[in-house]
Amino acid sequence: MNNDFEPIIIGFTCNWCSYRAADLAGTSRMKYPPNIRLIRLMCSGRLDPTFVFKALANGADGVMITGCHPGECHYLEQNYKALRRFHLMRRTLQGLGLEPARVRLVWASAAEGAKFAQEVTSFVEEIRALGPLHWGKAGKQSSVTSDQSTEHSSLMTDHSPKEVPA
Amino acid sequence: MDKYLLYPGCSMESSAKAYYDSLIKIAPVIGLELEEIEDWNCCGATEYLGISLAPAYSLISRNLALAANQSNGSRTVVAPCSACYLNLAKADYYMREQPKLGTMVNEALAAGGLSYKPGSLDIRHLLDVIVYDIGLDTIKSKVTRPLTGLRVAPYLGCMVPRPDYEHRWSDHEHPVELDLLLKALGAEVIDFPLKTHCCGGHMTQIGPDTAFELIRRLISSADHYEADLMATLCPMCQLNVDAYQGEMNHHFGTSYHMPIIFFTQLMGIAFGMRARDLGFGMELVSAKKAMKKVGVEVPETAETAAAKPRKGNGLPMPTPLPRKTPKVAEKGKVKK
Amino acid sequence: MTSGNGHKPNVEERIGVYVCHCGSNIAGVVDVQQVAEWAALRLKHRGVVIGRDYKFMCSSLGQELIEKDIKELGLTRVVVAACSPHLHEKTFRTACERAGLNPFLCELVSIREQVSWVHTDKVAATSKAKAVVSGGIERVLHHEPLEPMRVPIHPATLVVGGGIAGIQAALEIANAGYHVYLVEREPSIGGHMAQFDKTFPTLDCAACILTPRMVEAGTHPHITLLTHSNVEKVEGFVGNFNVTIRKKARKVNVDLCTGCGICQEKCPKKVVDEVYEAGLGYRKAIYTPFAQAVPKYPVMDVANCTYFEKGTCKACEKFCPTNAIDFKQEDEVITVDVGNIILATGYDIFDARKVTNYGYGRLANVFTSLELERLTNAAGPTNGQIVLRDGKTIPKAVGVVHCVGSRDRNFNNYCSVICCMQSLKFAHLVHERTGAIVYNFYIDMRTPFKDYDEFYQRVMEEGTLFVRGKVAEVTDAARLPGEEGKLIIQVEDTLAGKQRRIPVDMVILSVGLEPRKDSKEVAKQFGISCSTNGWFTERHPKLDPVATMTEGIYIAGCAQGPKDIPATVVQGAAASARVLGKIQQKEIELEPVRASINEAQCSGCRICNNLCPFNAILFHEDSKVSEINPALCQGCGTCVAACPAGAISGTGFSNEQIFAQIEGLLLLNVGEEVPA
Amino acid sequence: MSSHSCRARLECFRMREDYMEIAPTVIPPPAPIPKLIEDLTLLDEVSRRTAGVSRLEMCIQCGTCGGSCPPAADMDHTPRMLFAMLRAGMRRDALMSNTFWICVSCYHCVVRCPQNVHIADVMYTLKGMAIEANLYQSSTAPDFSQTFVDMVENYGRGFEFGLATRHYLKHFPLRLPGMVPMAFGMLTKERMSITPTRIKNMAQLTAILKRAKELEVGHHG
Amino acid sequence: MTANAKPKFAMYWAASCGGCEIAVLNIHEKILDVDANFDVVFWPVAMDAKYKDVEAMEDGSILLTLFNGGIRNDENEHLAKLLRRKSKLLVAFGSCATEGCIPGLANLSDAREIVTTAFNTISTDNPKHIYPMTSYDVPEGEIHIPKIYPTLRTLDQVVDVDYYMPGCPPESHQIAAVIDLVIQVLQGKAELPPKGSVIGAGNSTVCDECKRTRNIKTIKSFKRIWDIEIDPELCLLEQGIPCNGIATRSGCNARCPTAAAQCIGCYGPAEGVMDYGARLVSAFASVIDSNDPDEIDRILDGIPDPTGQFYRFNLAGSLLKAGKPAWKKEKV
Repeated sequence: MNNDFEPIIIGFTCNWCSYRAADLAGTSRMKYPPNIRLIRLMCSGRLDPTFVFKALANGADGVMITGCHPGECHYLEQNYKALRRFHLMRRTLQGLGLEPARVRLVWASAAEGAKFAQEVTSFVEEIRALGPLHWGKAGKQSSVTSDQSTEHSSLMTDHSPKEVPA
Repeated sequence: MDKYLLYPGCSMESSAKAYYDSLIKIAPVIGLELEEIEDWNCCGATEYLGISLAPAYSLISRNLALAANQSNGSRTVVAPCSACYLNLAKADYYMREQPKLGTMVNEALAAGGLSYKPGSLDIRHLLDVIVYDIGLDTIKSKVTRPLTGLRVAPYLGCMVPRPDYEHRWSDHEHPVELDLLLKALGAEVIDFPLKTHCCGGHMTQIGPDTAFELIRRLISSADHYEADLMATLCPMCQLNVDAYQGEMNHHFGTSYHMPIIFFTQLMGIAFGMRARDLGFGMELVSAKKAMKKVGVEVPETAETAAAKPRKGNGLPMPTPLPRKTPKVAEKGKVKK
Repeated sequence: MTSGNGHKPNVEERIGVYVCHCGSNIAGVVDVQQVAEWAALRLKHRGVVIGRDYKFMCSSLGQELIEKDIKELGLTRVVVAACSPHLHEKTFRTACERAGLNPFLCELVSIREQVSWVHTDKVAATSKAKAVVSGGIERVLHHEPLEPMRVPIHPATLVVGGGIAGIQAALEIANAGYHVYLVEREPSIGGHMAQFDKTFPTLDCAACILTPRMVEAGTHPHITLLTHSNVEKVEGFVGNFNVTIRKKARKVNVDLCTGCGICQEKCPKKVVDEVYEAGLGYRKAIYTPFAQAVPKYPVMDVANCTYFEKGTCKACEKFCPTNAIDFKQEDEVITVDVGNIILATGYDIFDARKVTNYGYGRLANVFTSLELERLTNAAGPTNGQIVLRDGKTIPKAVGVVHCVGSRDRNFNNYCSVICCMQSLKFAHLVHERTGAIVYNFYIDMRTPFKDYDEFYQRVMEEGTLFVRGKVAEVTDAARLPGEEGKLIIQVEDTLAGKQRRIPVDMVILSVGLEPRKDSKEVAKQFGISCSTNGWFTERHPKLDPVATMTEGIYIAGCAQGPKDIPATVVQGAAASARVLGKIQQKEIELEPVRASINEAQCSGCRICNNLCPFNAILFHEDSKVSEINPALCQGCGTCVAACPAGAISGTGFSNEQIFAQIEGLLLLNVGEEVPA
Repeated sequence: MSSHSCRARLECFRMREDYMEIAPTVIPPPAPIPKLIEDLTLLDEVSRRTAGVSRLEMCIQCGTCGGSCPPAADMDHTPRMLFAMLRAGMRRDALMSNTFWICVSCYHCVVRCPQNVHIADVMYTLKGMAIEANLYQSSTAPDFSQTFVDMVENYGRGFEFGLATRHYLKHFPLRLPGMVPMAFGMLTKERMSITPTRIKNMAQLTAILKRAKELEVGHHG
Repeated sequence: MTANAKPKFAMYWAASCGGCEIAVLNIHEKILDVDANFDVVFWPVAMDAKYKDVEAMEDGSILLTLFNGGIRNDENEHLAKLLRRKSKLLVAFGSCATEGCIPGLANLSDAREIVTTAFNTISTDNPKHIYPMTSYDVPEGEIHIPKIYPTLRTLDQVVDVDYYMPGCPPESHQIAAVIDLVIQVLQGKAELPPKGSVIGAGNSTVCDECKRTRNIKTIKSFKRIWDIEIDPELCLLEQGIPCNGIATRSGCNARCPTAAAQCIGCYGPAEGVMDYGARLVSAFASVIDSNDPDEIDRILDGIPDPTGQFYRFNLAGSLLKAGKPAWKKEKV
């Protein structure tokens, strides 16, 4: 089913490096799949793990976090905080049985439009291979997509009567 | 001081017997505990690598695997031969740098029921261990017959200070470890400019003319500095400079006489041992005349002969770059 | 309530959606009309009252369209789907402002750089554009009207570093009538340029062109010269920096001193001058580094002074005609208020001793470029005589080695820019002064810029021999007849394809430039960033080379990267121009992207306290809560993301805004036509 | 109309017949398609077959290697040149070169190379490739290596005496008389044994090397 | 209102341990006020009552219902919906009802496996592998047992909730306070807080009530309380103890940290926080004292079970609500 599966990916970019990298990819007309949708933050240090969890919970199949290269942060060292959070976040998601590959951290300078395009492409393919993540269908939905509702009854545990052979 | 796993290498059994004998003699004196690796095999020298990749590295790694199994507590392998040292170190390093190689080699080792995890051993050269672990002060304390007045050209050859994957040496081009050791023995050490230049390696076997020129460079330079003998730590260097010196002289119509001795032999002498027990006499270019000088009383000098004092009215020289050096009691003495 | 509070649809707002064709740039791939209609139709319940598409939204007509709707339809929010915010965010915000809508209630989402230009599948691109628009709509619903912060700018300026870059910058600003504090760590201003003899390519004498500038700076009514001083602390923010400076004790009372120089004449203690004479000459324990030093007052080198060592001597004091010597003098710490800061801290030279195969420090007659500058300098240790280390012999053959420590992964992998020209200069000078044969060993000859290649040609005509090849080693080990007593340069002549051994008497190592040893600390002190090499990072490598990411802090000269004197002077002037521009504005507007702490919710856990590189967060011991200084805050939002109590919020990038945008973006599946 | 068309059909039929008769003589042999001289896979192959990360593609042709090389004088190409040739895909010329056979593994170039190219190891790789392709000017060096390797594969240890004698008899018969005193000295001074020593677990080593050789093939393929 | 028409009070125990019920009883004589002011109509653990009695009541006739426990099976859901219908004020009482609590950790596993494991482990004497059936015919007719859902849901994921009262269990003094409040409201002496707000707890975090001294934080390594000699004065987190107090809602008087045990977060997130675990992930990671990926990983090895550390009480109520296994069989 993964052939016709089109993953949705949320990308977080920092205002100074990676968003400009994305701009550069555009101005130099590089091509990458339309599966990623970007959110601009001021800095990768702004990245609250809640954003990532929220994106996954709302139906994203993967999240790409991008920022300036270590040592080149516009705010001096905040991308290191993003790095630390990324590590702990990935461990936590693993604990929830989620494939660590679904969250990717990418450093891209304002000059690395090509890298940005190439990272997006490879990430989309990786997620496509992993298949869809159904978290979006779990539990309550947001006001916007409230017309999709939780389907629980499908999964009641109905054990066959009498003995089950060991 | 824990135990070291000794990888002697083929030549220690034959052409460099003197090296081996003297090492076995001095080891207990300086408290160097060696345990030979069981059933070690040839490291392939500089030849096997030129024939193939996987087999060559597997050949080397069998030794690493054996050592790793045998290592009771100790994780340090000591190789006195520079080619062996480099090959072992290189295999270990590249298997880390390029995991693909590591897996390939381990697949091969598996065929012999062995395996080796790259990085699980420290591969070090004998001199490195003696200078940095045993320490020059210990050496000094054991000297009973200082090599006073003996002008020695310290000669390390290539493969010990280079490429030096683990940065164990003070420098690639002019390392000071051997100099300091020889000074500790009381010898007069010349600042030998070619101390890490090439002895010709296997060219003595396949391109003698090339080799002879390289040997000539070394000997003429040592001779220019009026060295009584060269002290080396490499069987191949010793063999080339020693055994082919005659042919070289013949080739160029020169008449150099430059004995070349293993530093362990000189240590033995300084520790007051009998020359014969240290493999003296095995060298083809006789060291008799040179060794006569030992024991003759002359005012001790640890200054290297080549260190030219600064002219008062000249321009000042830049201060030497502070670099990794073994600790010694009397700093002033050994530092230039 | 972890999941209870979804976002209540804020339907009171009236949103206008404007989709730009950008000619065919967007419309060629995205069905812009469909996007606009879709938004108006399907997102009515989210407050969209009008959806328009237009050829060029950024055109005056396009802007008027928005203004008109704001007035007539009473829009309270505007979403423009066009190009990157970095291009036109300001344009559309101003349009809204003109129509009386707070500019920050307008959101520009990019469907060009990030949709039409990078995607080819029209359907997918269109549905992504819709998603992006819906993201913008959800986000803008949570925008608040903001007022940009205005802070006054102190007219004074701090210039750190008294090299040619610093001097140039200081003079430009001072001549415009504003005050400058020029701080220099050495006893005199002048920097490296003061050490040079001639300057390429015109070969005019460095002293001749530099000294007048130094004097002007030293005597300028608007310049306070603080030599032999260090910046200790920098507080405050753009427009209002408060800088603490330590004036190290000269042990000389400058009010009494006439700079007559008798003290250094009489001082018995000779010291190797590692700084000005590059270790090639001597100075006294009390000294002025060089004759034209500004200021002229000497300084006492306490570490080497006999009196401070042994407690006796005081020769200087005895002979000083004006009793200016003051052994008791202490360091003085002053603080100054400035509005802007220019860092022109210069460079260090590469330590050639690291390249052991070139033998510098071991072989007497191997010199560094800086040493040669001193040798050739008429005021240098040999009065301009180019001689060997023995102080007398004139070399007959000289080798100049390029790229020492540069373009080399074992040392610095960058090109030091000036070495080629500097080496050519040496070739010329040596040739001119000694008539020696000169060899230049280069990897690539790099002579761009005005009159540089002409100089190369000239040096060739003078008979300098060029060898293309990186020198492998310099040795004194003679191998062949004719090599005895010489330095042999062993190199592959890559154009002849043969190894050569060239005997010379003197080797000149054209060493590269390195960032100051302490550049990283300095950068931290001033709150700017360094490249991995240690050069200060400019705001934009092409379009903003002298500004930094930190408002009010500018960089000039080699502190930003290796460059020659002309480029350095240009940057000094450029930095000062930027500063003057700021001063003229009297006050500056700061983006109101700021973080703030809700005191009621802050438990004073202090997680955020050391997350701020701008020290904007302070902790009140008494009330046990943290607070953010909005003027210091740069708005990165790291603390917002870190606060475990969710007590910190950030304007412009609030959690609600991001959450909403996420929901909006995820409204549609890839390639989907209508909402799921 | 129909008859005409029918004749036409006959026509072409006949034509095809005689066409078939003359076919073998008339059809000219296909002109040879010019071969690509530059073998652009060469550089990549060398890198791939080199232990560690060769960084060969990073060479800036500065000549540090050629300048550092002790036996450079005897090489037909300096290492730098050789790398240029590899880049240019001159497979035959490159493998014919004596450069890597003369390399003495002194590692001066390796530590000095401003681009950290693993030069010495590239030389080893080229030896292997030259042997594989049977491209070398003199067989001395390859034979020496091969002889040495045979020793090792038979005994697990080097065996200098056997090595020397076998090698010299083959390549330097004239040198032997001059060598006698040396050889004699070596023997009398017990620095050479006439009998080889063999390691205990030769079987194990053989097994390892056998497997390694199989892997090697896969690696190069 | 008159004494004989006392407002009705109900309390229900869904998927939870029952600690909340004990906590209510722990308010001692205050319980008498409850009896004095309320007519307790439904409280299975304290008095006998049948579901049908509740069903018989008219909608909205119960003034206050304290609902503790999460929604794990159809019985829970039925009662949640029923009580919602019958009550004016439905309070999610205790951690389970508000955010899932320990029962919610079952959301890390597949429901089928949970059942299988429960009825087929070494500790269960079930040689014939007999499993429960959701419906079974007996002479008297068909009997049913509740059906298990794939995940446990919090009360507000099933029905609309008026107030939330966190805690595992809620501190008795807080319960007392809430009961006082309601009584005051009844007597017209006080106003009810806005719907949807958290009652019986503070708005800040545990640190607010913690007496330990706090400095600037940098963490070089995480430790367990038994690994080190704990400084009685200093903030636990600064000593490397992964204390959740920084992110946990105040209201418990910092019981655990005061007793030198790290806060494990039973009072849930602070006001307005969307995901409790994410806050801790972000906060802990931010103060890790390293910029080197490998060292960061080494330091993080000090938190062997991040999910347990950050979501012990909040999994069901968190953004992600459950682990992948709980959803994996779902077809969409």
